[in-house]
Amino acid sequence: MSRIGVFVCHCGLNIAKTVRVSELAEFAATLPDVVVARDYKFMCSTPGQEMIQHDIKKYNLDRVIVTACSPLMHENTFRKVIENAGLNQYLLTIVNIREQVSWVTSDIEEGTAKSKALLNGAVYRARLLAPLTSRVIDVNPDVMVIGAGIAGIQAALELANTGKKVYLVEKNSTIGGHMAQFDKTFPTLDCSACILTPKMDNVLQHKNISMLTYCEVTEVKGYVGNFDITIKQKARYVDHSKCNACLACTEKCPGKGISEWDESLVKRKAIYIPFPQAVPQKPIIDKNSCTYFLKGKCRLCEKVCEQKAIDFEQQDSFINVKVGAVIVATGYDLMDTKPLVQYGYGKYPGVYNALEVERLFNSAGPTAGKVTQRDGKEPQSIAILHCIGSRDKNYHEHCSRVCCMYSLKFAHLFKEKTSADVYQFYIDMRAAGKGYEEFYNRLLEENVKFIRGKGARVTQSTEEPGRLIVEAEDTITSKFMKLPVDMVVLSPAIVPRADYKDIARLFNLSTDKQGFFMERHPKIAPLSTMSEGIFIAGVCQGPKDIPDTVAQALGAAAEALTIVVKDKMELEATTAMVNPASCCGCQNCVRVCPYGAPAFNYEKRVSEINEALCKGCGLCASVCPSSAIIARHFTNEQVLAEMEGLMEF
Amino acid sequence: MSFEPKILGIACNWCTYTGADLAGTTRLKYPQNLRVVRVMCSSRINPSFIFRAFQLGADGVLVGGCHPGDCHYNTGNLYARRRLATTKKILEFAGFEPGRLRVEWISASEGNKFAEVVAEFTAQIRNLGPQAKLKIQE
Amino acid sequence: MTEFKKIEENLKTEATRLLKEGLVTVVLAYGKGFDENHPMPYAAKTIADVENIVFNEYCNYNMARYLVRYPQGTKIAIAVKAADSRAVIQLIQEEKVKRENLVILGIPVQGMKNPKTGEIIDSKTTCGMYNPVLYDLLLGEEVHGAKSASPYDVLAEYEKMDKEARWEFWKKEFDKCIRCYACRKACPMCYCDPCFIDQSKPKWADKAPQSPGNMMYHLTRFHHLAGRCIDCGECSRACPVDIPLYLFHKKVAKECEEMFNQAAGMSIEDKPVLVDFRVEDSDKILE
Amino acid sequence: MLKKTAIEKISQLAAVLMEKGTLLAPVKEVSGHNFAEINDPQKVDLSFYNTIMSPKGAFFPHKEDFVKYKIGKPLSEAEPAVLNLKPAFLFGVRPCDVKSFEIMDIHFDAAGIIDPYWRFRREATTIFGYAYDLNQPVDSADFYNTLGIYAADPEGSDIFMVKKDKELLLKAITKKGENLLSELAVLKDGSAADEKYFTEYVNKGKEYKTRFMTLDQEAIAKKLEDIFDNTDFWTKMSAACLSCGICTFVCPTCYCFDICDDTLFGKGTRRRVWDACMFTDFTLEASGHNPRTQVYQRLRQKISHKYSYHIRKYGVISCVGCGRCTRYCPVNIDIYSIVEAALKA
Ligand SMILES: Cc1cc2nc3c(=O)[nH]c(=O)nc-3n(C[C@H](O)[C@H](O)[C@H](O)COP(=O)(O)OP(=O)(O)OC[C@H]3O[C@@H](n4cnc5c(N)ncnc54)[C@H](O)[C@@H]3O)c2cc1C
Ligand SMILES: Cc1cc2nc3c(=O)[nH]c(=O)nc-3n(C[C@H](O)[C@H](O)[C@H](O)COP(=O)(O)OP(=O)(O)OC[C@H]3O[C@@H](n4cnc5c(N)ncnc54)[C@H](O)[C@@H]3O)c2cc1C
Ligand code: SF4
Ligand code: SF4
Ligand code: SF4
Ligand code: SF4
Ligand code: SF4
Ligand code: SF4
Repeated sequence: MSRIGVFVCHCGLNIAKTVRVSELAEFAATLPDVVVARDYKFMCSTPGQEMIQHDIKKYNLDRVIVTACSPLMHENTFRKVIENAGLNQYLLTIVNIREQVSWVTSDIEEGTAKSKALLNGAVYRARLLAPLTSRVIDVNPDVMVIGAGIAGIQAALELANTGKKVYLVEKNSTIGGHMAQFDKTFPTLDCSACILTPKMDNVLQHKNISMLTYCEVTEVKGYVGNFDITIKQKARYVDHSKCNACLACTEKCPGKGISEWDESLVKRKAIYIPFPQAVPQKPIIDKNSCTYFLKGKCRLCEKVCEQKAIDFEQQDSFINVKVGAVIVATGYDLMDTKPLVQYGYGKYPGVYNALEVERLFNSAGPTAGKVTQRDGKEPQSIAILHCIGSRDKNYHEHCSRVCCMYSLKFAHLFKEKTSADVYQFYIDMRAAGKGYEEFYNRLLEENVKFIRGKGARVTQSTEEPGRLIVEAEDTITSKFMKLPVDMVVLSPAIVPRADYKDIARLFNLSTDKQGFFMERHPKIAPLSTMSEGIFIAGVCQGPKDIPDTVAQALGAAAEALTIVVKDKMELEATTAMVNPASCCGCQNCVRVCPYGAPAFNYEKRVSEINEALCKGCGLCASVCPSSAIIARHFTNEQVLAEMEGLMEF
Repeated sequence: MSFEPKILGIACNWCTYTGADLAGTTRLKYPQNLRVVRVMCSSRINPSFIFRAFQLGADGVLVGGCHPGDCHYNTGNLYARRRLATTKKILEFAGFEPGRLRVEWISASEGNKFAEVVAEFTAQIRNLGPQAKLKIQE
Repeated sequence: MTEFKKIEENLKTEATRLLKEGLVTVVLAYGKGFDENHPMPYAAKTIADVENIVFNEYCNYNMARYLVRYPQGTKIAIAVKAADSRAVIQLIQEEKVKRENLVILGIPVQGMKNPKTGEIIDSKTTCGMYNPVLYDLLLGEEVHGAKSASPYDVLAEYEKMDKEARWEFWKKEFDKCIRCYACRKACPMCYCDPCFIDQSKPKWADKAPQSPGNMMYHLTRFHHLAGRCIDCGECSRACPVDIPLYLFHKKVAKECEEMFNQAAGMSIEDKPVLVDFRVEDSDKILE
Repeated sequence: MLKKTAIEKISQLAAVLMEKGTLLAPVKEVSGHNFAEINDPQKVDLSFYNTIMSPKGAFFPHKEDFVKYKIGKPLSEAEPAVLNLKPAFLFGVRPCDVKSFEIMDIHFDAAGIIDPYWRFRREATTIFGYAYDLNQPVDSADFYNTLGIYAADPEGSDIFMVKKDKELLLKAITKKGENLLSELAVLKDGSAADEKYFTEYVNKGKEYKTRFMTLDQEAIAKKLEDIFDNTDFWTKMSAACLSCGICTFVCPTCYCFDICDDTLFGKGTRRRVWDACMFTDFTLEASGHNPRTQVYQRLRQKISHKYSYHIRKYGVISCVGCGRCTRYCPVNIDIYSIVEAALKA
């Protein structure tokens, strides 16, 4: 038996005009378990609130029903009112007779009748309400950033500057990401290294940043505020705590590997740093090209290293880190264009992909910034082909967004560095950014030839060996053309990292059709994800340029800060829980929950819901065949009872 | 007296319930036959809720959720769509009028749509007449 | 025609081998009942048990129903006919059993009979397939060329019934129900303990064998089986008052197939359709 | 007293009985015969082997409302259900089923507990027993001989009926039966030949053999006690059992029930509904604990209750061998075979 108090609000005439409020109160008094029912002009006013509190004490009420405006309006107000009178806030029920009754009818009979039905439903439901308490948890103040491209670097610095401890995890042996491979950046053509290197150094020096290069996340446990993350430190075979970066070892090393950093254009040593400005400046050994690892003999590096830093016995090790929030900034890969055989990439030496070209321009690159082809010659004519694999139903539907702009950048740099004729084959010129159209206009004046038509095929010239023929339809003149050139540059689609599925699984992220991580909402929550406490920034969310990447990184840092800035956080009280006695182990709940809150306990053979992850949507409760799930505040019994009450009159 | 249908509404908190509030705030008028239960997400709706509503004597049941893609919980309504569609097929094969169950996606800004749907559905149920098949005869 | 004796022989041989080699601890097959016409579901656990194994046209039972009774990790050999193999697949999908713990003994078979009526059940009350979908060993010749009617053909008559007549039909059928729950207990997919209908919190329906509770039980059960029922027909055969539950299940299966493009128990990679969605699902299904 | 009527004219007898009170008799349903309250005398159909459901429902209906009440109102305002105390006639009960009433009386009208619903119905009812048709083969599931019951036993009936070609002979066995028979003007008097036929039929009934085994009550009761912990045995016996409730629902001597409160719109009904020891939730305690979670435990309970505990407590086996549980078991579990196996275990 409960003791219910019903408080009917007139809201001035807002309600009273089309609902007979006193009749409603009288009706309420006749309902079972209702011990007091009153009406009053403004329930939300101080006297109204005091009346409720007074009655709670006087009548020893254990449930309160406020019959007034929408719960979206004043639920919180009245929750506080009853809480202050010593009742649990979840023992309140609001009956919405303003927005959903008095304001939508002009007939007082109708209005009164419907109000009675709604009130009756509330009484049925109120009887079954249970007090709920929200759990307060401690929040770990540290943040982890995954991926140290420009996005990760920027986010990490921003957070570290606020005084937060940041773990920056990078898969590569150096931080920097793609931006560090570039020579110049559009549209301002400022030197990439000039803006990025200081930031990389900053990361290295920052007392609040723990830089974890050559590392990968292997396990994520916990939830917002309390993630427990395991990181694998891959064996470097060089003890970085001893190494003083003299790099004597790299000179002596006879091993030969292919430089990933230089997009396989040149070779590197087996013990190496990817590029001269790499951070950290300390080498690693590539097991696959190291003579010792391959043949069992060599160890030259060990001999030359005065610091005794070489350690062939080193193993992968695991680091455990606890943080309150995570930013994922793992960037992108370029699409592999080899399967698009019509462009001859990998077959004709004269065909390059965009990142290779970036390296050609770079003064620290394989050609020291000179534009020479694989045969050592400077090209006399160059065709840049846009949209290779992008905006293409057969490969990737999306627009890679930056290709038009970097293709323009390439054209400019080719013009600057060579005397070649430069052709652009494009579908549409997309230059939607601040200063971008202006950059395009500038290129139009630089005597670059623009052909509006997608490059359809690249073949080898039969007349002039070594020369390439680009076939395309010029859609402006509607003419089919065959253009002989020395060099072809492909602008391949920007695609998610090859391992995006692993990251998505680890952090419970959704991905879009292409595999880019999905934001919670494209407009109003572009950096948060469906997993509370996990944020995304940079190209891992979708193709974008550096300015947008940096803006996102700063935003994500701010978002992460909103979590770790507090030392406690309150969890949702209206979460779901499993009654283990009723769980049949079907795992439906595990399959459907958007937040991965339920997990199957294989030992007990029942599901368990992690309240910290649950958002209280109730989906699991409706797919649970044996009604084992209690969706707090919206339990099956409560909903059924409310329905019964609503349908009685 | 003319037949006044009893219609049970089940609305998700974030879109349809808020949309219904907006209809009120903009003082739109619609028939008063609808009685709404608020749930957090349309996916909370267990098929048995629908069967039960008809057993309790609802002449019609109107389910409101966010538009697909806009669910506050991301994908709840996409599950709801499948589950409610199946519920409807079951009712239909049992020989029950499937038209007594209606599912509408109504966003928080669609107060108009809410009012229109309620008016339309009420008229439709009025046409169908009282629901006696599943209603528990006391 | 199916050679029942041959299959029985093969079942015995394989059961003996599997038990002898310790590959499984139990063989789920068919055993002697109190007379010839009443074979039983049977669990052979020792080589001595094997001699009780039988196989004849009355061995309808879907042995998949018993899988969940053994502790996880038990190595089980199971004899399956076409629909039964689909039940096994569905249970694997639902992670109630693991593929690696099963040795699936496939039985292609035609001409199974309902022991109560003597009527051939192929495709009328079952899924109409003759060959198991998934198996490790096949214990008989695959049935080829036998064109069975679509399992949904039996629905035509009911689909074209006028709504009121259909309501009357089902109402009468469900009114017969004595709530013995043999239907759910015979069903390989109804493994819940407790079942929703046994719940007291909430009490979804009354326990008396009368309309409201019967309706709630059956309509909800149809929903729980939607996209999961593999059309073995066991529920209907178990029912002591012969309610044609299979008709309803078939209809729901047909609708699910049309709406979601996936039939139950056909691939262990699938996910049950009602705990799944596709963004491109159409609102048309709600009309 | 022996009376008779042409089987063709059975509906006339039915009509008379309907005038006198409530008539419960077998009617043909799609899947077989069942006892039902007769509204149309033409519906009475004696061409059955045995009914699907036992006749226990005549005294112990599947659902029995006790009291109606309003939530929030004092108990004094509750309305107890009124029993309809019209005379009733339970027509066409096979001898094994007739025997079951006596066993059920122990639970509902003796043993210190009196269930008014059972007792009043029992008192108001005249039982027309009906011999099996000895010209038809016995069903392979039946084994009432084992329980000492024969196909044409008149014992326990008020009036006992046997078929003679196209006629039905009705013999009064009890005073109650005699009084009723004498009032039934639609019946003709039986001849001496009929008397002789009747007596011979009853005797011939002893030759009509169902399955049979010699069963010593004490021995089986003890044996079942001894093998209580023989989990292997019970697991084996129950390997096929689905744990549905069919066997108990069709059984004439199963009497478990559940008391439920069903409420709607503030009004409640307290009622009794059949329950079954084979149901998973049968022994579920409010705490969530369930002492019988395994199928073998439930099957063991069912068998032991009938063939051991019942003997120990009341001196009689709680089974009449009607064969229903075996016949309707969806997986052909046979109680007779289990008892046989238990004796050998
Ligand atoms: C050819 C080309 C030219 C471009 N030129 C310009 C330009 O001129 N101007 C401009 O604004 N934009 C340009 N862009 C776009 C620019 O590259 C991106 O906007 C920017 O680099 C995105 O930075 P990011 O940090 O998101 O990703 P990335 O630079 O890809 O960085 C991601 C980092 O994460 C690391 N990582 C990946 N996976 C893991 C993992 N599992 N664990 C740990 N670490 C991981 C990677 O190793 C990498 O260091 C160009 C793009 C291309 C393809
Ligand atoms: C026709 C049109 C359609 C669009 N449709 C879409 C769309 O469908 N989707 C989409 O993503 N984007 C769309 N956009 C873009 C979108 O409008 C903008 O991205 C977005 O509104 C920018 O928000 P804001 O807050 O920066 O600026 P605003 O919305 O302009 O807000 C600025 C606010 O600052 C106030 N303000 C200005 N000066 C002062 C001052 N001195 N002191 C105090 N307050 C001041 C203004 O009054 C205003 O309230 C559309 C734009 C246009 C023109
Ligand atoms: S859906 Fe329900 S029964 Fe299934 S695993 Fe989850 S809690 Fe258990
Ligand atoms: S209520 Fe929603 S968020 Fe919570 S566990 Fe269930 S499905 Fe997940
Ligand atoms: S519902 Fe019936 S036909 Fe379907 S799987 Fe279950 S027992 Fe077989
Ligand atoms: S009806 Fe539903 S809850 Fe009951 S056993 Fe079947 S699937 Fe489980
Ligand atoms: S088996 Fe038949 S009688 Fe028993 S519960 Fe199922 S439908 Fe009802
Ligand atoms: S013995 Fe047969 S009828 Fe009885 S519970 Fe087991 S399966 Fe059901």
